[in-house]
Amino acid sequence: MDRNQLIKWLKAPAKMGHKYSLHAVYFCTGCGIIEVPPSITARWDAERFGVLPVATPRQANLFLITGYVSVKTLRAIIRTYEQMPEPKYSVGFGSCPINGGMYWDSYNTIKHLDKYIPIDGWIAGCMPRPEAIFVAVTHLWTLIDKDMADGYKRYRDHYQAYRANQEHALGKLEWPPLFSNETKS
Amino acid sequence: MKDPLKDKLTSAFDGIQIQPADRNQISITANKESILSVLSLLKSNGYNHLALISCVDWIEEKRFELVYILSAYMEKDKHFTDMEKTNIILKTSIYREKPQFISAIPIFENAEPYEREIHELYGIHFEGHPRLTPLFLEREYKTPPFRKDFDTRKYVSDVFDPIPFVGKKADKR
Amino acid sequence: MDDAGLFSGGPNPILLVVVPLGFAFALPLIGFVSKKILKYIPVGVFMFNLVVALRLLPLVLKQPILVEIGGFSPPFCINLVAGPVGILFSALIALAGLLVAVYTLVYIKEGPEEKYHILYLLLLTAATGVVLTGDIFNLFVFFEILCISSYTLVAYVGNRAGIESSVKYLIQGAVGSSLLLIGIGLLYGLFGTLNMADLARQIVSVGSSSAFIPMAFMITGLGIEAAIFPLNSWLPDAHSSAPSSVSAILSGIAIEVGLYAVVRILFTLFGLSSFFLFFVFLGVLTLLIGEMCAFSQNNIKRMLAYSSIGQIGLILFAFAIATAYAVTGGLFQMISHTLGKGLLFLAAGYMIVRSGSMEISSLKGMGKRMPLTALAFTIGAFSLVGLPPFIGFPSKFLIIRSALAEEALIFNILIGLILLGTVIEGAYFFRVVQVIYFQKENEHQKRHEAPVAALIPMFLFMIAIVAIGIYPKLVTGILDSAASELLDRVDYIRSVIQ
Amino acid sequence: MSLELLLIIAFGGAIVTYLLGKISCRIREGFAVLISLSLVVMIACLYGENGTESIYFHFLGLPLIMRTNMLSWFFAMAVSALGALSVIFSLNYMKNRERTDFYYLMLLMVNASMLGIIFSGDLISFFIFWEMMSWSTFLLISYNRGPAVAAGLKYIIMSIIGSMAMLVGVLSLYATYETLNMATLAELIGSASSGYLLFLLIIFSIAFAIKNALMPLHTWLPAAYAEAPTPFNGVLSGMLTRMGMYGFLLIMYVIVGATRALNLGSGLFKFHYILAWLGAITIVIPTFIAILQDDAKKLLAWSAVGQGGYMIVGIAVGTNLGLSGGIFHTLNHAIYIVLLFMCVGAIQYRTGGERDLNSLGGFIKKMPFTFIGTLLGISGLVGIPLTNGFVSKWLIYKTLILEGYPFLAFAALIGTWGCILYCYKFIHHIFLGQLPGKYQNVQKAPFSMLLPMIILSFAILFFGILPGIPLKIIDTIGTSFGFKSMNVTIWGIASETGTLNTINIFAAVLIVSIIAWLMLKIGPKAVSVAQEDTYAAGAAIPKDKYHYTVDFYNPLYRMITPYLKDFIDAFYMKFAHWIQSLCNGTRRVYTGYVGNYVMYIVLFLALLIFIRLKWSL
Amino acid sequence: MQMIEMILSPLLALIIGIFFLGLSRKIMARIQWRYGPPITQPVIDVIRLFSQKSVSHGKLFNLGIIFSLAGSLVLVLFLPLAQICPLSGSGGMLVILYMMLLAPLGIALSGGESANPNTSIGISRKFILALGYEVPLLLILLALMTHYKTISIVHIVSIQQNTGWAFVSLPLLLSGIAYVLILPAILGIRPFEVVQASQEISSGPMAEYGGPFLALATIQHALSLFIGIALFVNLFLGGAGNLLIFFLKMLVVFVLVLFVNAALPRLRIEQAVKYLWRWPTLLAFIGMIIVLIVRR
Repeated sequence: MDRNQLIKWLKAPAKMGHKYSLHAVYFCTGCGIIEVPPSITARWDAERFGVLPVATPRQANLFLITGYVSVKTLRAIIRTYEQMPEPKYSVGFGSCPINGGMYWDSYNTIKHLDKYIPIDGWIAGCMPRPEAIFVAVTHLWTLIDKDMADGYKRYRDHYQAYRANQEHALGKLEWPPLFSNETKS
Repeated sequence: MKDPLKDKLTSAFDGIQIQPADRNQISITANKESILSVLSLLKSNGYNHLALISCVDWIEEKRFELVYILSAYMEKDKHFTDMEKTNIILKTSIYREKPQFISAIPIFENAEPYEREIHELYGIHFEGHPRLTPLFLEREYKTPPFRKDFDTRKYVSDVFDPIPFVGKKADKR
Repeated sequence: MDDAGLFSGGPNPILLVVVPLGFAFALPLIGFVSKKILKYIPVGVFMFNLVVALRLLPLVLKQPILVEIGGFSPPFCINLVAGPVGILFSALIALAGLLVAVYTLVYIKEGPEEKYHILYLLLLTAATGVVLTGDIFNLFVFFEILCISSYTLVAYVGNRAGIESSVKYLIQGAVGSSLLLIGIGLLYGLFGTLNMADLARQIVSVGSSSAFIPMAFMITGLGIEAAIFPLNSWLPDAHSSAPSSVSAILSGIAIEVGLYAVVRILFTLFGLSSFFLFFVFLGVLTLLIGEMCAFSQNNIKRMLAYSSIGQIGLILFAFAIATAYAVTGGLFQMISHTLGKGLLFLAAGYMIVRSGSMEISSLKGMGKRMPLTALAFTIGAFSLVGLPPFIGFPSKFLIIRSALAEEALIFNILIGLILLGTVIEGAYFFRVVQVIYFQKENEHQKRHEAPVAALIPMFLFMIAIVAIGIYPKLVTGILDSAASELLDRVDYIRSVIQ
Repeated sequence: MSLELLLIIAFGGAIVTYLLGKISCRIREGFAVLISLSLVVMIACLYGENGTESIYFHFLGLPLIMRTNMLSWFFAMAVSALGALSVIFSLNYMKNRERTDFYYLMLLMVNASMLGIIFSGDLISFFIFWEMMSWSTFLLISYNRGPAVAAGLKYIIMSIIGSMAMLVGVLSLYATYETLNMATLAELIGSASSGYLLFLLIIFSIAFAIKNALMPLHTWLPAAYAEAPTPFNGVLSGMLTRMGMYGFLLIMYVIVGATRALNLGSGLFKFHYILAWLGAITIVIPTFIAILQDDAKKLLAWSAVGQGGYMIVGIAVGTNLGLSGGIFHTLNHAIYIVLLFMCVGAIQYRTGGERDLNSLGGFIKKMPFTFIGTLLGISGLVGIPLTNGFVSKWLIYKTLILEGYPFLAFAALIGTWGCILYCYKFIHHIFLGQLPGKYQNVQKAPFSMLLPMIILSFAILFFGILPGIPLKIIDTIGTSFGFKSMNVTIWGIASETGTLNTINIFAAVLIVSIIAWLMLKIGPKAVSVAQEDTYAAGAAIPKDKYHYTVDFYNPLYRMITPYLKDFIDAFYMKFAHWIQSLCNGTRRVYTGYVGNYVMYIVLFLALLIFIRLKWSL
Repeated sequence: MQMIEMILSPLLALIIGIFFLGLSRKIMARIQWRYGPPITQPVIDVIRLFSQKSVSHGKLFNLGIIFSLAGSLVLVLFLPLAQICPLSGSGGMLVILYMMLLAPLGIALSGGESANPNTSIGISRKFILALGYEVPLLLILLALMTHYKTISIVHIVSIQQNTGWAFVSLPLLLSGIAYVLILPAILGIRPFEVVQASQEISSGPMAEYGGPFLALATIQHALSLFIGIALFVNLFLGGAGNLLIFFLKMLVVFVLVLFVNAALPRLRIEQAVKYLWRWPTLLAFIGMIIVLIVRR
C-alpha cells in the first residue's frame, strides 16, 4: 500500500487517485451480494482501502458483478457498464461470471461474461469471502500500476465485436451503440 | 379423514381415486374431463385457495401430469375443526403429442400466471386463457426447455459456444 | 289668432304645436293623394319644429314669450309660456322625434302605417303642448292626447302581448287622468282660475298647506306617466311589447314630459319645499328597484325599460334636492337619458329584427354581423353607465356633486345607494356588451348590417352623445337658465302676469 | 414640448392605427410601433421640466390641468417603455388572430390613458383617464372568448366599485375645498381634521387597493391575468396594476403629505401600519397559492399579487429607504413580470397555445434565448444578488429591520423563499427535463419576440449591477416628498448602518465563476449525450413518461393546501349570488295583474295624504 | 491587504471544509467500530474524479454546477473568519441570506437539465427542506439583527467580542437553542439527509454527476459545511480573535453535530418539515418576542 508516498502522487496522480479511491457500483445479480455487506461494515471495513459503494454508475469507477448472470440481467449490466465514466474497471465476483460456474449447462445463464463486456479481474470461488474482495482490490492496484487494467480501452477498440456478441445474445438492444464506428481511436 | 367430503366426491364422479398422501394431504386423481367440476366442487366446500398449478413430464408414458394444489384459505369450516388444515393435490394427465387443456381461470382467476408459465416451459396450450405471452425467458425455444426431451447441453453448445471471445483471449484460443 | 304680445321677430311658439297638429289631421287627406309620401311628412314636420325651437332658444333665454289664444286677458285665456325650459324640451322632443321618424322610414313596413304616422304626430304634439302650456287645464288636455296616442301605439304590433300590455297601460292611465282631473277641479273650486301663474300667486298668498289635497291628486295622476316607483307598473310591459321606435319615443320623451309636469307642479304651483325629502327617498327607491329588476332580465327590451325606471329615479332624486346645481344636473341627466335610451332602443330594434328574438343570448356575435349597430349599442350603454368621454358622465357628476354639497349624513348614505345602483347598472350593461362582442356565435353568418336609413339616426345620436360628453359647455348655458326658471316661482309669476 | 400634444398623439395614434388597420396590417403594425417609440422619446426629453402646470380644458367649470414632476416622469418612462416593448412583442403574436385592429386600438388606448393618469394635475382628469383605462382594459381582457368573459366581468365590476369610491372621495374634496388642483389641495389639506383625512385616505385606498390587488380585494387578478391575451398581459401586469401604486403615492405623499399621513390613527392602529400589515399578508398567502398552480399564467398572476405586497410594505413603512425601495420595486417588478409573460407568450406561440405546465418540458434545447430570458426573469423575481429585484428588496428589508418591524420583515423574507419554489417549478416544468415527442420540431421564437426579451434581460442585469442610476431619480422623488435623501452612489447605498455595493459583488462573482470554470476545465472534456441516456437502474428510458412534473412539491401540498382555499373569492361569489337572488325578488313586485297596479296607485295617494295628516308637512 | 484577504479566505474555507469532510468519514467509521478511510480520503476522491472523463447533458449542466460553486465561494467572502472579512462593507447579513440560496439553485438548474426524475425529486425535496428550515432561521436572524440593531455581521461579531457570546446572553438564548436544533437541516446531514438520499433517489441531484462535476459538487458540499458552521460560530459564539480559536470553536460544533448525524436515521421529508415548523419555530418565535420586549 503505497498510499502515503508523496512522490508517487506527484508523478502519477490519476493512477494513484484511481488506486486509492475505488468507488464501486455493486451489481447484485446472483448470490454474491450476500458477501458485499460484511465487506463494507465493521468487521472487514472496505472503506480503509478507499472502496465505497455509490448509488449510480455515473459516480463510480469500479464495477463489481457478483454472482451468475442471467440473459435478462445481461441487458442491465451492459447498460450500466456503458454509463460509467471512462477509466473504469470491472471485476467478476465468483465462478459464475467466469465460465458459468455450476450453471455451466443452463440454457438461461451467460457463460463467459467477458464475451459481452471487458472484465479486468476475476475472483474465483463459489461465493468468495470478503477477504477475497480485498485481495482482488490489491491485485487491481497492481494491474492499474502496470497499466494492464485496460478493460475500457479494449471495449472501445473492439466495440464492434462486443456489440455483435451482445446483439447475438440479446437480440435488439433499445439504446444506440456507445461508440459510433468512425471513433476507432 | 373427512368422510363426508370423500363420499361426496366419490358419489359425484366416477373414475376418481382418493388416497391420503401423508399426514395432512389428500391426493386425488381424476380424468381430465371432470377436473373443472371437481375444482368447483372443492371450492364450494371451503378449498377456495388455488396454491399452485404445476406439471410433470412422464416422457416414457407419453403424458403430462397436471397437478393442482388447493388449500383452505383461513376457512373455519366444520370439516376441519378436529385437526389442522389438509391440502388437496389434484392430479390429471393429458396426452403429450399435441398438449391441449382448458383454462381454470373461470373458477380461480389466480390460475393465469401458473398456466402462462406452464405454457412457456412445457408448451401446453390452455384455451380460454387471455394472454399466453412469454413470461420469463428472453429467447425463443423450439422445444420448451422444461420438457425432458430438451437437451440443455446441446442447446448451450450451439447457442453460446459459437459466440467468439473478443480481443487478446480470442487470438490466443 | 292675433300676433303674440311682446317679442321681437322670430317665429310664434304656437307654431310648434299647431303645425304638427294640422298635419296630423291632414294626413288622411294626403293619404288619398298618394300613400308613399305619408312616411316623409313626420320627418318634414319635426325638421320644421326643430328649426323653430332652435330659432326661439336664444330669444327666450332673457324673457319667456307669452302667447294668448282666444282673446281673453291673461288670467282667463289659454296661454302658452315659452320659457327656456319649454323651448329646451320642445327642441329635445323635435330632435328625438325627427331622428326616430327617419328610423321608422325603414323600420315600420307592415301594419296600418297611415294610422301609425297620425298617432306619432299626435303624441309628439301633445308632448310639446304639455311642455309649453301655461294653464293646468290645457296641460290636462295635452296630457290626455299624449296618453291615448301612446296606448294605441303600444298595441300597434297587434300580437297578444302588445294588446294585453296596452290594455293594462290604458287602465292605469285612465285612473291617473281621472285623479288629475279631480285635482284640477278642486283647484278650480278653491281658486277659481286655471292659469298656473295666477294659481301660484294665490297659493303663495294663502299658504301652500291648504291646497295639499289637490296637489296630492295631481301628483299621483301625473306620477303615473312620469313612471315614479309605485305608479310605474305599466312601463315594463308597455315598452317591451311596443315596436322599438315607439318605445324609443316613449322612454325617451313621454316619461321625461311626465316628470317635467310633476316637477312644474311641485316647484312653481305649490313650491312645498319641506315635502321634497319624501321625493328624495322616492327617487332613490325608484332607482334601486329599476336597476335591480333590470339586472335579472334576459329580454333586452324589458331590461332597457327597467333601466329607464332607474334613470327616472336618478332624475327625480336630482330634482328633489332642489338646489340650482341639482336641477341643472337633473335636466342634463334628462337630455343624456333621452339621447342614450333612444340610441339603445333603436340599436336594439334592428338587432332583434336580425337575430329574430328578444333574448339577450340570441344577440351572440352581433359584433361581427352588425358592427356599426353594435358600436352604437356599446356607446349608448357606456354613456348611460356614466363613463367619462360620453354624456352620462358630466350629468351624473353634477348630480353627485350637488348631493354631496348637502353635507347631510343622510345624503352620503343615499349617494352610496345610488353608486351601488350604478354598479349594478354597469354589471348588466357590460354583460350585454360582452354577449354582443365576445360570445362565440354558433354558426358563422356574413355581415348583415342595418339599412342606411336606420344607421343615420344612430350615428347622429352617437355624435350628440360624444360631443356633449366631451364639451358639456354646449348645453350648460341653457340648462342653468332653465333651472333658474323652474326654481324661483316669483319670477315666473311676475313674467306671466306683468 | 407640451403635454397636451403628447396626449393628443397618444390617443390620436390609437384611432389612426385602427383606421390604418382597415387598409393593410403591415402599415398598422409599423405605425403602432412608431407611435409607441415616439412617445418614449418625447417623454424621455421631458426629464428636466418639473412642476410646469398648464390648463388644457374646462369641464363643467373645473379646469383640467396637466403637470409633470419627477414621480410622474418616472412612471411615464416605465409605462411608455413597457408599452412600446409589448406592442413590438404583439406584432408576431397577433399575426393570424381575428379582430387585431380592435386589439391594437385598445392596447394603445390603455397606454394613452395610463399616460393621462400620470400627467394629470387635478383629480377630475385623473378620474376621467382612470375610468377610460378601466373600460378599455375590460374590453381587452374579455378579448379571447370563453372563460375570459367571466374574468372581464369580474374585473369591470370590481374596478367600477373602486372608481365609485374614488368619485365620492374626489367630490367630497371638491365640496370642502372648492378646487381639485392637486398642488393647491396639498396646501389646503393641512387644515383638515385627522378624522376627515382618515376618511379620505380609506376611500381612496379602497380604489387603489382594488387596482393594486391588495389582499382582500385581489380576487379579480388571477382570472384576469390568466385569460387576457399574453402580450397585453405584459402591460396589464407591468404597469396597469401599478397605477394603484401611483395612486397610493399620490394620495399619501403628494396630497395628504408625508408627515400627516404617517401619524394618522393611534398606537398600533396607525393607518400606514395596518396598510403595511395588509401588504405583508398579500406577500405570504398568494406566494404559497402560486406554488399550487399548474397553469403558467395563473402561477405568474398569483406571483404578481404577491410581489404587489412588497411595494405596499415599502411605501407604507414611511422612511426614505422604504419609499425608494417600494418605487424601485415597482419598476423592477414591471420589468421581470413583463419578461416572464413574454416568455410564456413565446412558448404559446410556438406550441399553439399550450399553457399547462405538466405537458411541457425540455424546451431549453429548442428555444435557448427564451430560456435565458426566463432564467434572468425568475432570478430577478427571486432577487438573486446581481439582479435588480435584489437591490429593491434589500432596501425594503433594511428599513424594516432597522425601524423595528421584525415580523413584517419575516413575512417579506418568507415570501422570497416561497417565490423560489414556484420560480423553479416554472422554469423546470417548461425548459428542463425531457422534451415531449410532439414538440420535437419546435423552432426558436421569432426575432420580433426576442428583441423585447433581450432588452428587458439587459435591463434586469444593468439595474442590478449599477442600481445608482435609477436610485438617484427615485431619491429626488423621495426628497420632493420631504424625506431626507440617502446618499446614493453608482454602486448602491453608502450609509453607516449598512452599505450595499453591487459592483464588489459583481466583481467577486465574476472572478470566482472564472476560477470555478477553470476547475471544471482540469478534467477531460465531457462527452455531451442525448436526453435518453440517463441513469434508470439499467433499464431503457420510457418515451415521454420520464419528466417529473405533476405534484412537484407533493409533501408541501398536503401541509399547506387546507389553509389556502381562497375564502375571500368564495365570499365574494356568495355575496354576488345573494344580490342576484335579491334582484329576482324585487322583480316580483311587478306581479302582472293590473288590479295590483291600480291598488298601488291608490295606496300611493293614501300614503301622500297620510304623510300630510301625520306630520302636517 | 484586501486582495490577499480575498484570496486567503476562500482557500482557508476550502481547506477546513475538505478537512471536515475527511474528519466526518473518519469519525463516522470510528463510531461504527471500523477503521475508516484516512483523513485525506476526500482529497484522493477529488483527484480521482478530476481524472475521469464524464458525461454532460448540455451547456446549462456545466454552467449550473459552476454557478453553484461560485455562489458558495462568494458567500465565504462575506463571512468574517476571525478578522478576515474581505467583502464586509457591501451588503452584510441580507446578502449572506440571499447568497445561501445561490448554491442550491445552481445545482437545481444543472440537475434539472439532466432530465432524470431522481434529480427532480431530489431538487423538489431540497427546496421544501430549505423552506422548512428557513422559517425558524429567519426568525432567529431577525431576532439577532433587531437585538443588535444592525444588519452587518462584522458589527455583530465585534459587539459579541466585548459583551460576551450571544448564545449565553439572556434574550438570545432561545434563539441560540433553536439554531442548534435546525443546524443539521442547514448542513444537510443525517437526520435531514433527505436530499442526497443515496438509497431512495440515487443521491438526488447528484445522480447524473460524473467525474469533474462530482468533484466540484463535493467541493461545494465541503464549502457549505464550512459556511453553515462558520455562520453559527460568528452569530452565536462570538467569532474569534485569531484563526486558531475560530477553528477550535468550529471543530467542537462540528463534532457535536457529527454525533447527531451518526446516531439518527434519515427522516422522511414530511416529518422533517413538520419537525422544523413545530419546535424550532416555536422557540425562535418566543425568542423574537423576548427580544422585542427587551428592546422596548
